[in-house]
Amino acid sequence: MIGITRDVIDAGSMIEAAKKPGMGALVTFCGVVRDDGGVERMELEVYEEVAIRELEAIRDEAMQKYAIESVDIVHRVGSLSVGETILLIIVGAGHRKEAFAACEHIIDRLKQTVPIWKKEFYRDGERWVPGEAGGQE
Amino acid sequence: MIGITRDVIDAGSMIEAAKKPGMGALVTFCGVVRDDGGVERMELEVYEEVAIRELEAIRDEAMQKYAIESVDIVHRVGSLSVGETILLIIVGAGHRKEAFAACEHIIDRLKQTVPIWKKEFYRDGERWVPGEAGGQE
Amino acid sequence: MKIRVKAFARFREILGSDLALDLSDGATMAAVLTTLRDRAGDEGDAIFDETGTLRTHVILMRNGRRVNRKELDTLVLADGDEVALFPPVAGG
Amino acid sequence: MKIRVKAFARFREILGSDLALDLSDGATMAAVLTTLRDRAGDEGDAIFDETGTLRTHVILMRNGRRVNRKELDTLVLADGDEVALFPPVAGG
Repeated sequence: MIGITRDVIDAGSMIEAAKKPGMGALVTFCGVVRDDGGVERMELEVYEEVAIRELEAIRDEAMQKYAIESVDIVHRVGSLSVGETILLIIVGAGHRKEAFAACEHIIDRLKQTVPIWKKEFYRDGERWVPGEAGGQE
Repeated sequence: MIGITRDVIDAGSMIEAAKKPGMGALVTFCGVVRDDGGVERMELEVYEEVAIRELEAIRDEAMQKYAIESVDIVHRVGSLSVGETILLIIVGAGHRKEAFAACEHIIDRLKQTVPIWKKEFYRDGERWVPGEAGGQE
Repeated sequence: MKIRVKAFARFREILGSDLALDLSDGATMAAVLTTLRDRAGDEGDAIFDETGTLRTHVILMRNGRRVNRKELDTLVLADGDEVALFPPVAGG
Repeated sequence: MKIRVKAFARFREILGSDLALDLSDGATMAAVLTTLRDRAGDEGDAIFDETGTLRTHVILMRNGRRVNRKELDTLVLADGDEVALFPPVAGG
């Protein structure tokens, strides 16, 4: 499943739903709102049509590149508090090495290409989180 | 939390319980009974006192070696069906690179040192799964 | 013709999230940017440099596809096109 | 003195999961292994080689700590000690 949601992400049910008989390993990445120097909450916005298309492209690329069985990615947007799940990536595979490599590849790619932005709110201010990626190619 | 259990492992509640304010990333490894050439179920047995001690040693070693905030490991034993979770490892960290590296290190170590064994049951037979580790040092 | 402009993050705060521009037929992407620069006023410094050129880190799309800087003057838009403008992404 | 022996996985199927051995005071680990070899009979081939030596892949513990092969003849057990014997681990 690939999705953008405004609701709480339920890691447990997504992991259960991802399981298939041929899988021996599921590696999950869960991104969480971090209390980074006094962050109280975060607002995330998305260019949704493009974000979905990019997430699907990242999934398809990972499925081609690694010996894995499944990729699920759900990204939350809207207003989130410290400790809430921003993002869940689940990679299922026969064996663990491929699952780890693919999951890490997916989060690296996601941070470069998926049009989502975060604004952090502090007690006394706010700031847009700078992207990891460079500018226009 | 470090534990050996005979009950179903609930990944969702373990992930929520692992969260702390300083964490931005949680990487989870979930080992699952794989339908490998007709496996129907698996029986796992453990040398429990030694397994707990080894798991604690692996956690402590990972906490020293990597810039991470937490390690949780729960391993199930008893009779498990295809698709059931054998093992859940959760590593929480400020940043993702360390969480991925530590989680993969932990599962590699666990397979070498923790006294747990698996017997696979097929329609027409059974076999002890050979360990990944070598023999006595 | 009608062109929709979507801006995100800091650029949304400057330009608004969803603008409808009414441009003459045959308008190029460069013409859209000139219109946006005029709307943004002083705040447009985050998007355009002192010569009025799009800053290098700005990402520009037409109908969900990236637009190359070399095409700005030659890319002719069509009625109903969606132009998007945003800073480097920061999801995950 | 009483020595508990725990065996796991295939070795449990051969020796049983939890044996109580009654040995004379001053018995060494080597003496425990001789007793186990006699109990195992033909099935003991999985644990002992044709000369009666513990196979190299077998892991041997005393009170939860690995025992080095060089110590077998010199390691004197104490009443209540727990000896464990198992094949390479396969958890995860």
